[in-house]
Amino acid sequence: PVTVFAAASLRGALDAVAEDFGADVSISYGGSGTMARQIDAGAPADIVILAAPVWMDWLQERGILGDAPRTYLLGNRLVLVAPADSTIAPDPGNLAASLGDMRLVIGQRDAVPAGIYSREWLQATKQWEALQNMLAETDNVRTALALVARAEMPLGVVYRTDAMAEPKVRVVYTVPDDQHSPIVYPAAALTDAGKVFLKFLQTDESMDIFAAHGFAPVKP
Amino acid sequence: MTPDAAAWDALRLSLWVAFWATLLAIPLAVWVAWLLARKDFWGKAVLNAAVHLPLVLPPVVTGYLLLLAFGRTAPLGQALNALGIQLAFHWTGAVLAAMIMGFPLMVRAMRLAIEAVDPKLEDTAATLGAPRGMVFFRVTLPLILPGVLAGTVMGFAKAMGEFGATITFVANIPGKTQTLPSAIWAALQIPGGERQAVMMVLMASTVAIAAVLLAELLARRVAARIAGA
Amino acid sequence: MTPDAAAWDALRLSLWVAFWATLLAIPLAVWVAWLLARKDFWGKAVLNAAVHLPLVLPPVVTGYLLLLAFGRTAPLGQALNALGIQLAFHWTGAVLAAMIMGFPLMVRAMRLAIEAVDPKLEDTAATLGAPRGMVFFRVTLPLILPGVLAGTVMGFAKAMGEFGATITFVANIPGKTQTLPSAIWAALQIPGGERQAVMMVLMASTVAIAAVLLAELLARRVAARIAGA
Amino acid sequence: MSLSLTLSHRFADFALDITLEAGPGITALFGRSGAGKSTIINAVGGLLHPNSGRIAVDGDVLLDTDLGIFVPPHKRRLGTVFQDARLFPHLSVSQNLMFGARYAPRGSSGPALKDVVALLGLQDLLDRAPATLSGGQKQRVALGRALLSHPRMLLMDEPLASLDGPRKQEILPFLERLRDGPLGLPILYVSHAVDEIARLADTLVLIQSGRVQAQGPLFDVMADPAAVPLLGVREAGAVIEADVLAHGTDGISTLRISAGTLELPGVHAETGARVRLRVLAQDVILSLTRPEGLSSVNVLPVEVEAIHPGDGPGAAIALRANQDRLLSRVTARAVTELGLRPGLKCYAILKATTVAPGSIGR
Amino acid sequence: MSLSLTLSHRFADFALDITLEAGPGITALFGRSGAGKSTIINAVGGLLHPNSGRIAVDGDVLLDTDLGIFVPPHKRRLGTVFQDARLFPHLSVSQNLMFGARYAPRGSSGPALKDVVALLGLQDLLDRAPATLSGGQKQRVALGRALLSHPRMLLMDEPLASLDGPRKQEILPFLERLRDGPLGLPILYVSHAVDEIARLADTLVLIQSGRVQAQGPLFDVMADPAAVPLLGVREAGAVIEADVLAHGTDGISTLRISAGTLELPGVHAETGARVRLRVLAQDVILSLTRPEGLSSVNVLPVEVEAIHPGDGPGAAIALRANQDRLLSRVTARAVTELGLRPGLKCYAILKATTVAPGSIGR
Ligand SMILES: Nc1ncnc2c1ncn2[C@@H]1O[C@H](COP(=O)(O)OP(=O)(O)OP(=O)(O)O)[C@@H](O)[C@H]1O
Ligand SMILES: Nc1ncnc2c1ncn2[C@@H]1O[C@H](COP(=O)(O)OP(=O)(O)OP(=O)(O)O)[C@@H](O)[C@H]1O
Ligand SMILES: [Mg+2]
Ligand SMILES: [Mg+2]
Repeated sequence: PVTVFAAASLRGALDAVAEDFGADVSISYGGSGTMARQIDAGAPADIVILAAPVWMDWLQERGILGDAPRTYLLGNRLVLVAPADSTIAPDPGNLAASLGDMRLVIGQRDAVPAGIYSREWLQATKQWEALQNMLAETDNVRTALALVARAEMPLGVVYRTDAMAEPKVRVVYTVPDDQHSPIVYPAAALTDAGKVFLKFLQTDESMDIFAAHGFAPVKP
Repeated sequence: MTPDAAAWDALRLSLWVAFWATLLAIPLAVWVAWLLARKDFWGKAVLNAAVHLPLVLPPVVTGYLLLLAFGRTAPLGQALNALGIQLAFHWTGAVLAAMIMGFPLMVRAMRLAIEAVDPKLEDTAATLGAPRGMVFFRVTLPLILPGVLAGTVMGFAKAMGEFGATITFVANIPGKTQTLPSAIWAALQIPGGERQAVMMVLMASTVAIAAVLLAELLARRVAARIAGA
Repeated sequence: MTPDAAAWDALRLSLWVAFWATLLAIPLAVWVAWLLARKDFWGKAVLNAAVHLPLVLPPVVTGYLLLLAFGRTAPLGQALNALGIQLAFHWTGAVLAAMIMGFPLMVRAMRLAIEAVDPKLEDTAATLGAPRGMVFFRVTLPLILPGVLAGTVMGFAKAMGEFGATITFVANIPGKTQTLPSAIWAALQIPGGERQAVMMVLMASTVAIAAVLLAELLARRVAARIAGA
Repeated sequence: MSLSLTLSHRFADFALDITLEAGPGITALFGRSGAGKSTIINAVGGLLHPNSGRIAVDGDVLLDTDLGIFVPPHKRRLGTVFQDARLFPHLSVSQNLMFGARYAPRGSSGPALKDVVALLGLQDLLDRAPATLSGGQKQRVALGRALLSHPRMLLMDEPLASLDGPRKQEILPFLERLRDGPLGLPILYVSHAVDEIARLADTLVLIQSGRVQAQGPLFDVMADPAAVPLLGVREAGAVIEADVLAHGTDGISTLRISAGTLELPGVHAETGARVRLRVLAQDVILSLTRPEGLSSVNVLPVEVEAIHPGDGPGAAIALRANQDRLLSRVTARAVTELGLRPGLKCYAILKATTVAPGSIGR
Repeated sequence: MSLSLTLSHRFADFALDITLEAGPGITALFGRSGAGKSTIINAVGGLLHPNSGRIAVDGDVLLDTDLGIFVPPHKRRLGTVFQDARLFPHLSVSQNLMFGARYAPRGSSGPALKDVVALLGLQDLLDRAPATLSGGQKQRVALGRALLSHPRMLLMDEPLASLDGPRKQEILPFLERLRDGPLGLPILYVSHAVDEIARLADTLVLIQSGRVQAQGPLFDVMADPAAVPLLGVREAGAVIEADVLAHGTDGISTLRISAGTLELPGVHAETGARVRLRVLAQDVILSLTRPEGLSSVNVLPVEVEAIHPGDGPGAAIALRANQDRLLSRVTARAVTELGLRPGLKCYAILKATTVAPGSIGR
């Protein structure tokens, strides 16, 4: 069987894709940082798909990946979501105004990839300083999504893929992808079996499934 | 390299949260421990199981459950909010999460201590005229002090280390709800963040070890007084 | 909706891991508890602190430390590997992680139980000719059985619920290293995965509660025998 | 004061079925090991909820299983000295002693701390932890603790078992003073020592295998030759009352009993006081003629009332000395040789030094 | 067998400084509460490591603080009965009894389980948990447990304190048989009861405040009028040896002592055996003439050896009856009236029924 170490936010889409692969596929989902360290410590992965290029860079620097070129497998978009039944209509350039005494939920600013992208966006739109005391950061995007879905908080920044899968939220704004570094999922095959699976992931059929879950293809 | 300001903030907050979590949990834990050790009542098994549950569940689940119960949209959360008590996204929520996660440890230690108290001593106090409550405060409690201390230090250590339930329930608001463990976790998510993490791990360990040793010292005193040394 | 095959796999693995973790930890925990309760030795404070450390550290940190120590590239990991023992990314590693995380709970319960044993009874056994080891097995151990049970059930519950250190040390490979908590976590990563998660939470809770109640029953028997009822 | 008690309780291998009535003063429970004495104490103290029964102290119902009455132990105000000391290990001796003081009702009175400490020889132990005390020291502290809780009645389960003779001789008069003083403190007293009981008790209850074998005023139960086997041959004896006439300069006092005068050492009562004397059956020698030239100066004319041959070679002779009853234990052979028979008039010789120091009587 | 012991130990408020030598047989430690008796037992048993000292049993050094020798308790093979029973709460009575059996060295012997169970009346308790036993039952089990561990010596700390008289009367002869039987088991015996000690002990050690006040063969210490105050006035008395001549059909036996014959009840030794008799000083009456018509038939011609006036109104008279020594306690007034003085020949009257049943002698 092929063992895949994949970023948690791929859960769902990647499961669906893997179903069509001929052989058994075991997918170990986790945080990008954790998985990078595991690969470094000799994890028995055939292929690794991370949510953050920095960790792939880190693996490369440590010589784990050899000189196999990395593949940017998928892309994603950042969206601003609100609870499905909320009527909030925020100004994306001045979120603070719509929050009142509530908070904006994002992934942890330095730790969670989605949080990093969110920070970049908010910095690019010059509202980071203003929002400093109006953030609630979570340890992964899914928690952020859940907080908005449960209407604990009025607004959150998550991936488009997450928003699409969660009926209890509504996308109120899609962040232009030039306001943050590109959201890409770098993949690297560590074994020959991995290479085969990576090829399979890049087939049009696979890509269609990913697209159906909201992922965008990456143009190199 | 020295810890940055955020680390100190996180330490301060962790200490604050752990302090309150432990302090508030002690009387409740003693009471529950006493119930479990000494009373037979309908639903005892349920209570016993409930106390252990936070041990078994992944902390994230506990965090979600807390959110379900005390979130802004939950009835209980709204009721508390009306009373001016805010838990979700607030350090008080971190206190609650830490209490719940440490509770099984505290209860168990105290329960074992209570079970070790000879009921004949309590009976004797009653024959000397002490009403139940007094028997508890003058006989039972002093005798279980080592167990209470043990439970307290376990609860405190757990509160210092709690992460999963806390971040799920109160998220991470730097300076407000970012505890040391969550800062440590965050540091580990950044390539090269290990040094910062190590720093904070040392801070957390130092505090917890100090607490463990302090409790040890106190327990020894109590034991020495009983042994008459 | 019924749990899917992966959930059953995870349950099986969790049970297996928790079983071994608890079983292997018991003797060690009893020994450490005995050392801490009865002996004075150089480095006792260090041992005591070390035992508590897994409580304080965020589990991820413990997981990383394990990875650093036993990873395939680490010297210790390589040495063990040469002996045919693989820990990282293997269920045996999950056992190790669960042992370490549950150890403070087990030791504390057993230690309290040992401290409650009247040393005069052990002395009495010695005057009847029983050498030290026999005194331990015929007097001390039976008397601390309730504490050993309490510690065991705490350790087992913790082992069933351990997540952070486990997923960090052995990853989350379905059917191989995916324990129930990891599976629950993974289920929570897709919107709509809650139902699957609830299912697994119920599975975990059921097992843990069964263990708690079983231990309770056994402890009651022991207590009843001592009370002569 | 009166204690009225009906108890029925079943343990796995043991059944207790007791009905007893005790007037004021000291009621002694006497019986072999395992007879059920401590079980009774526990039931009276409220630490055992018996299967069925009724307990009333001075008409105040503490337990009535039929009516569902159960007064909890702390409201009973019965100071209890347990067979095992049960000191609070975390409290010093003085804290143990004072434990009950604060629960005593306002205005209640009892012995003073310093008297109890002096009586029990605890002066040097006040700051000690119970774990460092000797067996007898523990028992003394437990005794003091019960005394100082201002109880309305004392329950004592072999309180002096591990004390030395001299200490016992100090404590017994103190208990008598508690009983006889203004408090009139009644005591339910368990003991294996007949001499303690014979000296202290007003009512004696003999218990055997969970049942009352004999009960009644001490004088009756003790002077009844039929009770000799239960009390033990060497311990049987009568109790008589005497008035102190004078104290000699050599420490010998002269006392009057109904049948004449006695010269006894070690009588500490004041002249004119009425004291209680215990005369062991084995210390009474019978003579057909008034003996001369004997070191024993106490000779009383008596009449044989009854002769109870025992199981062994001895016989118990019930004697009447004017108003008083005495008991003498002689060999069966002596009965024949002296021709003892009911109605015979003879002389009883009491060894002066063998009369147990009497308690100051009522 | 011999025990040789030098101990010095300091507690916060108490200092023990003891040197004692005990030959074979039973060595009794007698002293008031807190005198240090249990501390000695603990040191001999190895449960207390004294500040300094040396303990040797039969030349086998168990402790020598100078040489750094400390034999651990489980290698000492000293069966110990503690003042508190210390039963193992998780084991049944029979498991408690048999606890030590498996550690007895091969070939060692001791009393059989069934004998011990019968002696101590434990038949119905064998499956019981210690928590359900009465105080005296616990003490009996503790006693049985020590007996059954096949020790080479017994250490007993008030083993009979909470037992009733009849049970004591059964256990005492058993201890004597252990001492005198093929095992020749030596016993270090702590008791507050002088009658127990006087009956059992071969060597008597009087301890006061951590120091040895008097020690020596029982006969010497007991018959020494100077020891009377320490033993208690009512308990002093001599011990003499006698040969059993015949048993009468009425249960009265005739015994010969050096000064004549005695007629005594309750002698269970075989004809021809040598027995030990305890004659309490207070049971010996002195007469200047041979008395007639008395119920007491045991009259011995004696010579006054010495007169020890006591602190009180009594006096202790040391008497020689041919080879034997007797002690009589009379009032000081009687000394004057009878004109008692050393060298005076007179008659001692011993009450037949007051002679303590003797132990079968060696
Ligand atoms: N651990 C201790 N610390 C301080 N003092 C102690 C300790 N153990 C005993 N003592 C003291 O030493 C003295 C002797 O005690 P020990 O138990 O030997 O007395 P004992 O002769 O057995 O008395 P008893 O007849 O009351 O049992 C007592 O005054 C006691 O208080
Ligand atoms: N909890 C119990 N379960 C079963 N039997 C018990 C229990 N408590 C006491 N007994 C039995 O009841 C009987 C009476 O016990 P109790 O303690 O009243 O005796 P006692 O007269 O005080 O004897 P002692 O003089 O030996 O103290 C004993 O045979 C004892 O074994
Ligand atoms: Mg009793
Ligand atoms: Mg003692």
